[in-house]
Order: sequence, then structure tokens, then C-alpha cells
Amino acid sequence: MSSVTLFGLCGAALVGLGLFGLIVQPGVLRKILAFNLLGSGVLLLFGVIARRGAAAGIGSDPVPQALIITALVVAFAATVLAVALLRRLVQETGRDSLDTDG
Amino acid sequence: MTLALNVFTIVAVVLGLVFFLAGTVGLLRFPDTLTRLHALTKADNLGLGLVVLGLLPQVAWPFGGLKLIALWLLALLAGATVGPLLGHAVWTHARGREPPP
Amino acid sequence: MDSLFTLTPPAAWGAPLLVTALMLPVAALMLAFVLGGRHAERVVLATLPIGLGVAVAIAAAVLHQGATLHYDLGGWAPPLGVSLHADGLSATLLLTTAVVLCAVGLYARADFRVPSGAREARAPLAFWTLLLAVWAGLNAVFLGQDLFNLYVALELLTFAAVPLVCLRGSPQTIAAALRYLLFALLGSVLYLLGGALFYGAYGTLDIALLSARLASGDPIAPAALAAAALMTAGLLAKTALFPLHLWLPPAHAGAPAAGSAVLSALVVKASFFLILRLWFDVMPDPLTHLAAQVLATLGAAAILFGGILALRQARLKMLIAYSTLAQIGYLFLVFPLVASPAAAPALDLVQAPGAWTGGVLQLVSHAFAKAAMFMAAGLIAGALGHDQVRGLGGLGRVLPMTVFAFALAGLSLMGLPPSGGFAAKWLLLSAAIETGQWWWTLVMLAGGLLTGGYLFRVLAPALSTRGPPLTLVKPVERSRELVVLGLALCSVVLGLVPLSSFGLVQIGRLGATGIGLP
Amino acid sequence: MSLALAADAGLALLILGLAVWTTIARTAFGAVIGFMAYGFLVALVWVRLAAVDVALTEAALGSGLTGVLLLGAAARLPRDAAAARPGWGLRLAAGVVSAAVAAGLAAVVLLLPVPGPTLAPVATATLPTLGLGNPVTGVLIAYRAIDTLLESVVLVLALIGLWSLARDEDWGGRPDALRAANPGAALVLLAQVLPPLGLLVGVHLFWTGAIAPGGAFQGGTVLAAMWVLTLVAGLTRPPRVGGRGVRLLLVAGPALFLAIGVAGFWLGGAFLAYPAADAKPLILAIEAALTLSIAVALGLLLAGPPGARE
Amino acid sequence: MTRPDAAPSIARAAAARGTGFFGCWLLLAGPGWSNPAAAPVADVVVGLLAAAAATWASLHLLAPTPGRLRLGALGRLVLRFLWQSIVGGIDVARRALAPRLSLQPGYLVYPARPPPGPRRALFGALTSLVPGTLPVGTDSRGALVYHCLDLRQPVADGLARDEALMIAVCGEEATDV
Amino acid sequence: MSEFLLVAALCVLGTVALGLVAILRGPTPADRLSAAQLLGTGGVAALLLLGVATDTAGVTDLALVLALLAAFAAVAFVTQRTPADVVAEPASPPAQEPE
Repeated sequence: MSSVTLFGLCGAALVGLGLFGLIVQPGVLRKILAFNLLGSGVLLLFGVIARRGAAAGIGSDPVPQALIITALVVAFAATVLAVALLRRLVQETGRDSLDTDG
Repeated sequence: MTLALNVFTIVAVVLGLVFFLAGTVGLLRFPDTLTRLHALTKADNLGLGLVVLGLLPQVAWPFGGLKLIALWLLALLAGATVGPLLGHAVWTHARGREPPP
Repeated sequence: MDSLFTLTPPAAWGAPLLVTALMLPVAALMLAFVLGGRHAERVVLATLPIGLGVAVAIAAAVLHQGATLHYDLGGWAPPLGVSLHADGLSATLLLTTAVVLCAVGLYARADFRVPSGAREARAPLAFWTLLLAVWAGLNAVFLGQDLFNLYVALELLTFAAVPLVCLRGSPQTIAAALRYLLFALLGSVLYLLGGALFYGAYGTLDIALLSARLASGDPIAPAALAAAALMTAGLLAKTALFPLHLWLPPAHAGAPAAGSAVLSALVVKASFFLILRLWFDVMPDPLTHLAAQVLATLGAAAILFGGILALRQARLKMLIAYSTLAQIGYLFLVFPLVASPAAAPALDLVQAPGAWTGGVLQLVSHAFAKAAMFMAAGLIAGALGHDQVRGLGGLGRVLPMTVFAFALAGLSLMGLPPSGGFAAKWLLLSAAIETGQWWWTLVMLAGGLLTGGYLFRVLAPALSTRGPPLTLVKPVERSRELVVLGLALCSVVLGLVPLSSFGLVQIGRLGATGIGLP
Repeated sequence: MSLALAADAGLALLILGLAVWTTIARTAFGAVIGFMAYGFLVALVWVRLAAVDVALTEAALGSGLTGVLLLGAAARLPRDAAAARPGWGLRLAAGVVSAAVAAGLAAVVLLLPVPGPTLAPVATATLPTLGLGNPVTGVLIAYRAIDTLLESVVLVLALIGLWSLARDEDWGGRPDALRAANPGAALVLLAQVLPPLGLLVGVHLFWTGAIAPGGAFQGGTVLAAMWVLTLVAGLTRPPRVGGRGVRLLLVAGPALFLAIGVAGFWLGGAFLAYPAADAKPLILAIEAALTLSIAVALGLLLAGPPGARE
Repeated sequence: MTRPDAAPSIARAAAARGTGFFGCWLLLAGPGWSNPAAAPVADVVVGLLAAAAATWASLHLLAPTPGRLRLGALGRLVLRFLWQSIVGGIDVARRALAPRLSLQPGYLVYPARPPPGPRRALFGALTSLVPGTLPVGTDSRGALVYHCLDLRQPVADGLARDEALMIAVCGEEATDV
Repeated sequence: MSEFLLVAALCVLGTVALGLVAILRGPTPADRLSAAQLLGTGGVAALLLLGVATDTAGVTDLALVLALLAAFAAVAFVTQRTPADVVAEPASPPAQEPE
């Protein structure tokens, strides 16, 4: 077992955890957090794949690294949008979950 | 010479570790939120300072070393702000309950 | 036919056209955003015809060359670089998108005007810029050849589509948008995970290279299987295939009519298009056959489930939204019909050209028909002040042209001749019988009956001559009715065109990449 | 290497522990704090995975902006947030599905080919012709320029989406969600002293990105964080959303990128190609404009829709 | 606040801060240079630009105050606070790690001389590093309120010394106390 | 030397991780935040040790960014909440009904 594999397994577990939270948590903010965990696990797996591609004197394949950076920024923007929608929802309805409406 | 510097590094870093430990223990042992804030803002800043001090012989001079020192100063600034910020929030709340000292 | 295309640009022009198609909406988006105010609308209305021209030129170039167009961005070839590609299907969808968006743009002018006295208003600026963004995202999806580039394109689409849902700002639409966003983000992230795994196993994200490496004869890496499964799951969530459909009806019904038209007609097709590409262009045949059964089963469930729920809706827009669920189901029947091992003894797939054409035709005719329906529903709701199905009695007498357009679009959805929907469903039916998969025909027929049922609920009272005459709260502009009618006619005319002229959609399919005729 | 392995195992366990806490914490606030701590540690993991560029992005976004965003959201949740939890059946089913996905992924990780495929040699081979020393920047700005271009457009789009959540009558106003009602003296002092230093760090990250870890995203994020700090302390005001100047700044990056890309048709032989002789100055110009646009976009994303003061 | 000597004092502050920021830039960019003497010209140019921008931001955020710093006193201030932060750390560590907690926490009101504003804030920040004290706010009469770990210590005396040193560095302003 | 620095990094991390217990324990939000704050400083120290031990480029910059942003969590915490929220634990299950 190497460190890289270890982080790979960690990433897999994070994906599972994020998925669980996304399904089970009723509150939207908790769902947003779960989505972030899920995304982070996915990117961690991608990072592990990058690390396994260490070559040419670089510790980690630069192509996935660049993609991860792009995905991180996109995920942040998505979180902002989700939080903004949530804040509007709370303002309008006083609720922070999507459960009771059709 | 290298040996002496290495010994210096080891001593300083280990001392730094002690302060990090003290910060943690203080955070866990101190009785209320404000006293815990003392532990947070004082001990770990010193710990970081000692780690930086210990690392100074191990990096390139002048820029590498000065950069580390600048980094510690930044951390000190952060610590010096966080303590009063949180302290103010906690105190304001506490003041609402009991008459001011 | 050939003489028609001597006017098309030489092949060398074809490839840069792809860049134009991708970047025109992006540039227009930035311009519209900076100029703001009333200029946003002007920029959109000026850009849309140019974009339509570019789409026509690409279709002509593809048809002229009879082969896929390629462009390596920055001159960097895959796997390091990213390339664009346009086969017949891409060209068809680019064209469909441009046509629908032109209609939506003309239709939406009345709804998204900056009020006099104001320099700029919230909804118009958001709508026009988001419309361009949807366009950019769709073109990027249809032209992309790189899995991660496609991820960015999907995100572009998400960020454009979600605010469209809640442009009205009511609590219901905010909740719908939030639910849509969460589903879409889950879909994106699963898709991204799939891309990462493909890269980990094969070191490339380029669809053509990936397909070649997967087909190289070595056993398929477990990562590739997991990747395909994850990507499909993610894309299904974005396409709203049963049982991942929960977000769609409130979102599509809550958006303003022009937005609903774009979302229902085009945006859900983008993720479907990627599922098509994943299974037909990336994954090797035997796996596709397996996946096809699963996908088609879900599609069949969606046809029945969506149809039944559409029957029970009280609001017109909800009814149309549920109809989208069902019509998406038809698209997934394409998989087993195109990738059928039944006609060939070995596991080699036979691509049934008829089924493929039928599937694409369903995609296109549904896009026209559904856009027309939502826009007609918007006119009706605006004129009546409500969109309750119960209150539509006698509508045909006050809004004859709108109801006629609605009925024409309905013809296509039901699959009645002479519409495009009929041609599509007929091709799919005959493919099902040819490949011995008669059970899908039952589903399609049942779906047709359900469609007939829920449209009858709308059209029967609307066309009845009894009852008191309706009073309109607001007059309907004739030009907007004409736009809707035009789109509805498009969906019908598709059925009148001889099938042989749909050669375009086959280009790039037959033996060009991945699987083909033996 | 067993020492490093032990360290990494400890790190992985900590991360998982915090992730579990984030998922099961009783209050939203507790979960947010857990997630923020988690973010710190993930930055460390990126270093362990030899991806310092990614670590910088994660740290800048995670410890600066995300905290402001999520804590702000948690503070505005209704106090009776205890919505109905799903029943045991659903939770069990979700658990089984999630565990199956995680187990499947774990198996896939263990079965990945050895050695892993890589584009590192190709990516580094052509770097000198671009005048770059950091292959990640090379990928972002040259080989996969289109992704970066589209992504910078995504940021603008996210902002349009955010602004579209404003109320009609607030349009044209200033976003006002960030400004603290009563910033204390300590906060004001911090906002007076830190931003100039942060500005230097941000510019440094952008500038050094050509040869070392860093780049437009990282630099832009740090700049945005500094701007947000001054907004919170009330030392600066966010621009009106109707202003043309701020919109020009927002699109400056993608627009310049697009313009140079189109010029590439003639100068470099293809869209988004750089001429061999002038690649580096052009790349730096794009990066500079992108840094600025990203900083403005991220700052405004945090500032919220116009007139959002609650 | 406008005084006859405001303009030269702004120019002086700008020059001083700009030099400082450029020094910071050298710290940031320097480690990348294999040989400091052969620093790339472009690096220095960008550094000058960045330092100019930082100076502008700094002048915008924190207006310079008239009067000049006394460097000797500044040196003593820095040394004292470095020393105090070390003592403060040791103090907390001693209490945290001692088998029996020896604390007598409580509040102390200290009528600080610097007026509310940057200097008062600076005083607060510096004294938050001092052993046993944590500024938590201002009471109704404008005096600083400190939370102390141990009221048995001569906290107020220490604060007075810190205050005197700080006033020696940047001069005294009229206070409202 | 690098082994020692690596072990030291591990120890710092382990120490501040102990502090994470405070995140779990609370009891007030301010306490939870303090624990996260401690992790920030410790993280900077661990990074510096790690960076020097493995001589990785850019790690000092990373530590610098973390130190620069170290106060952000606290700033967000105190400005986005009312003082009552700082100490009171929000949303205990049998909550009052505001509606």
C-alpha cells in the first residue's frame, strides 16, 4: 500500500460520504456541503491519477492538475449560486429545505 | 558547523511542538470560551515562531529566511486580530446577561 | 442535389467555422453584458441570424465533404490539446438549436423589454445574456470532442439554465431552481469522475483516441466500466430520465415561457447527446448492447410514467413539462434499436440506419414541437391570465392561430402523420420489428395513446364551439403567434421531407468512428 | 518510506473524520466549521500529491472565500431548521448505495494500470517554446486554453445568475450583503493593514505562475479575498451592478483571451495558437487580465446580489 | 484632520510605504532567483508596479497621520512585543500544562490613552499578544476592557508600560480620556 | 534532517488534530471556530516543515497564502452573525416557532 493508493481510497470514501449526505440530509446547506465533499473526493481521485502519472521530472501529471484547478473554481461558483438561491428561499419561505413542496 | 545548526533546528522545532501542544491542551482544558481564546492566540503563535526560527538555518539566505520571518509576522497579525475579534463577540454577548465589570 | 452544394465554402473553411460557432455566442454574451440595457436585446437579435448562417454553413460543409469536420484548437493535437468535431448529428443539432433560438429570440422580445424610463432592468439583462450562454453551452456540447471540455460546456449550460428557471423570482421557482441546480451539479460531478477514471486508465480524454484505445483488443479496464456507468448516471440526472426526473417538471413549468421552451426543447438534449456519444463513440460494442437494454427500459418507464402523470396535471405548463419526461423516454429507445445484435449472428453490432435517423428525427421534431408548445402556452397564459387546463374551453375561437400551432405541435408529439414525429416513430417502430424487439413497439404505441390522451384534454375543450366565449385579459401579438406557428410547422414539415434527404445525420456514423456497418 | 506512509495515513484519517463530522454534525454551523477545517487539510494532501498549484487554489479559495460564504449562509438559516429527516428505510438504502459506489471506486483505484498513463513528457517537451517553466500554466493557457477561456466565462455567468436573484427594484444598486453592521476596531485595522500585503502576494502568485506554482486563478483569488476584507470592514463599497466599468473589468480577461485567440488564426496558424516568437508576453498579458477579471468576479460573487442587505 | 503639512506628510508616507512594499516584493520574488544580482528586469518592473499599487491601496485604506516615527523607539517597541509574545506563550503553556489549573480569570478596565481609531486598534492588537490579556471591547466611558487569565498578576502596570512605549514611537495625540 | 522535519510536521499535525476534539465538543460556536483556527496555524507550521523537508517549490508560497488568510474564518464568523449566535448553539431540535 503506497501513499498514493491510500489517498485514492480516501477519495473513494469521500465520494461515498458525499453521495450519502446529498441524499439523506434534508437541509439545503447540508446538501451543498455534501456536494462539496463529493466534489472534493472526485478531485482527490483525479489528483491521485495525476500523481500516478509522475514523469519527466514532474511529481504529478500537469494535465489533470490544470483540470482540477478549473473544476475547483467552477465548483466554487456553483456553491455561490446554490447558497444565493438558498438565501432567497429562506427569505421568501422561512424554510431551508425542499422537502415539503411539490 | 552544520551539526550545530542542525541541533539548533531540532531544539527550536521541538520547543515549537511543545507550544502547539500547550495551545491544544489549553483549548481543551481551560474553563470557558474567553480563557480558551487566550490559549489559542498566544501559544500557537509562539509555536509557529519557534518552528520558523528552527527552519531558518535550513533555507537559503537572505530571501528564503526573511520570507519565513515575514510569514510569521503575518501569522502574528492574524492572531492579534482573531483574539480581539472573537473576544469582543463573546464579551458582547456575556455583557448582555450580567452587569459590566 | 450536388449542384446545390457547389456554393458551399471549400473544405478549408469548414473547420474554422466550428470555432466561429463556438465563439460567436461567447463574444456576443460578453458584448451584451458590457453594453447592457436595451443593447443586450439588440446584440442577441443581431447575433442569432449570423449564428444560424454559421450553422447552415457547417451543415453544408459536412454534407459537402460527406465526412466529419475536425479542428485542433491552438494547433495542439489530442491527447495534449483539445479538438472540435462536427459530424452529421452535431451539424443537425447545431442547426436545430439555431432555428429554435431564433424563434425564441423573436418571441421573447415582448416579454423582456426594458421598461421605458429605465436604463436597464433585471429580467431582460439576465434573460438575453443567459440565452446567449445557453447557446454557447449547447454549441460547445455539440462540437466538443474532449471529455473535460465537454464538462466545462455542461457547466456553462447549468449556470445558464438554472437562473432561467427562477427569473420570475417566486418562492416556487426558487425552490425549483435550487432542486434543478443540485441535480445538475450531482450530474456534473459524476460525469467529471467518469472523465477522471477514463484518463487514469487510458491517458486521454479525447473521444476518438479513447475509442481507439478501448477497441485495441486488450480487456477493458475496470476503470472504464466504472467511468461509463458514472458518466451515464450523471448525464441521466441532467437529462431527467426516470427515475431521476424529479427536478424537471417544476423547473420547466416555472420558467418564463421562452425559458421553458429553451430548457425543454434544447437543454435536456445536450446531456442526452453526450450519452449517445459515450455509448456509440467511446464504448465498444458488446457493452453498448448491454447498456442499451437498461437505458431503453428506463426510457420505456419514462414514456408510461410521464404520460400518465401528464394526464393528471391541472396546469397547462405542468402538463407540457410532464410530456417532456415522456418524450425523452422515446429518445432512449434508440439505443437497443440502433445497437441491436439480433440482426447479426455474432456480437458485432449492426447499426440500423433507419433507427438512427428515427432517433435523430425524434430529437429534432420534439425540439421544434416542444418549443412551439411552451411558447403557445405562454401566449395562452398571458392572454387568459391563467393556465388551468379546465379553463381553456372555447379558446380556439379567440386564439385560433395559437391553438392551431399547439395542435400541430401536438400532432408531432403524438406521432400522427404527416408530422416529423410520425416519421420518427414510424422509423423506430419498423426498426423494432426488423430487429425482433417487438416489445418496444408496445411501449411506443402505449406512449402514443397516452400522448393523444393528454393532448385531447387540452385540445378538445379548446376546439369546442359550445360554452360562453372567453374574454382575454390581454391581447396577443400576431407576430408572436406567427413565430410559434412557424416552429410548429417546422416540426410537421420534417415529416413531409423524403427520408432520403436525411443523409446528413448519418455522416460520421457509418464506419467513421467506433462502430459501424461490418 | 513507511514514515511518510504513516503521515499520509494520519492525514487521510483526519480528513475522513472531518468529512464524517461534516455529514453528521447536528447543526449546520458545526458542519460548516468541520468543512472549513477539512479544507485546510485537503490543501496539505495536495502538497503530498505533488500538486502545489492545486494546493494553492484550494487554500486560497477554501480558507478565504468559502468560509465567508458558508458561514454567512449558516448564519441566515431559520432557527427551526430541524426539518423532517428521511426515514430509516431511505437512509439505509442511501447508505447501501453510497457504500457500494465507494467500494466500487476503491476497487477501481486498486486496479488502475501500472504505471499510470501520463502526458507529463509531452506537456513539458513543448513548454520552452511558450517561454514557460510551469507545465500546469502551460496546460491552462496553451494546450487546453479553450477550457480556461470557457471557465472564465462561467464565472461571469455565475455572476449574472447571482444578480438575477435580486429584486427588480434593487437593480442598479450596490451589493451590500458583506458589509458588517458594526465592524470592530480590530477588524478595521486588519482591513487597513492586510490588503496591501495581500495585493503583493496576489500579484506575486500571478507573476510567478509562469515558472513556479501559481497563476491567474490563485492570484485572482487572493486579490478577491483582500477586496472582500475591505468590503466587510466597510472601508470600500462594491460597485453598482449597472456600471459599465465593472462589467468591462469582468470581461477583460476572457475578452482579451478571445481576441488573442482569434489573432492566433493569422499569427500562429490556428485559433488560440501563440506565435512562436511572442508567446510569453502574450501569455502574460492574458494571465494579467484574467487575474484581474477573476478577482473582480469572485469578489462580486461573494458580495451577493444588489441590495441584498437583510 | 487637514493640517498645513498634510501634503508633504502624505508624500513621505507614500515613499516610506512604497519602499517597504517593494522590499516585501523582493522577499516574495527573491527566492526564485538563483542569483540575486542577476534579478530579471521584468521581475523588478512588475515588483515596482505591484509596490505602487500596494502603496495606493494602503494610502486609500489607512490615511497617513502627521508626525514621524521615532525609529529608535520603534525598535524597542518591536523587541518588547516580540519578547512579550514569547513570555505570553510561555505563560499560557505553563498554565495549560500544569497539573492543576491556576487561573483566576476576570475583566480589567484600562483607560487607554490612544484615541479610538487605528492607534487604539493597534494598541489593542499589540496587547493581545501580551501575557494574560485579551482586549475584548470598550466600555461605556471609552476605556478598553481586557479579559485577563489571572487577575493576581500586575496586568495594568504592564499595559501602562506598553502604552508609554507606543506613544514614544508615534507621538501623542489629543485623547478624550 | 528531512526525516526529523517530516516527523515534526506529523507531530504538529497530530497535536492540532487533538484540538479538533474541540470542534466536536464545542460547546459554543466560538469554541468550534477556535479549534479550526488552531488547525490553520498548525497547518502553516506543518506545511513549512514539510516544504523544507521535501524541498518542494511553492510550498512557502502556499504557507504564506494560508497565513495571509488565517484571520478570514474569524472575520466571517463575527461579521455574519449576531453576538447571540456566537455563544448560543442554534437550532436545537425542539426549537421555537418563529412563524
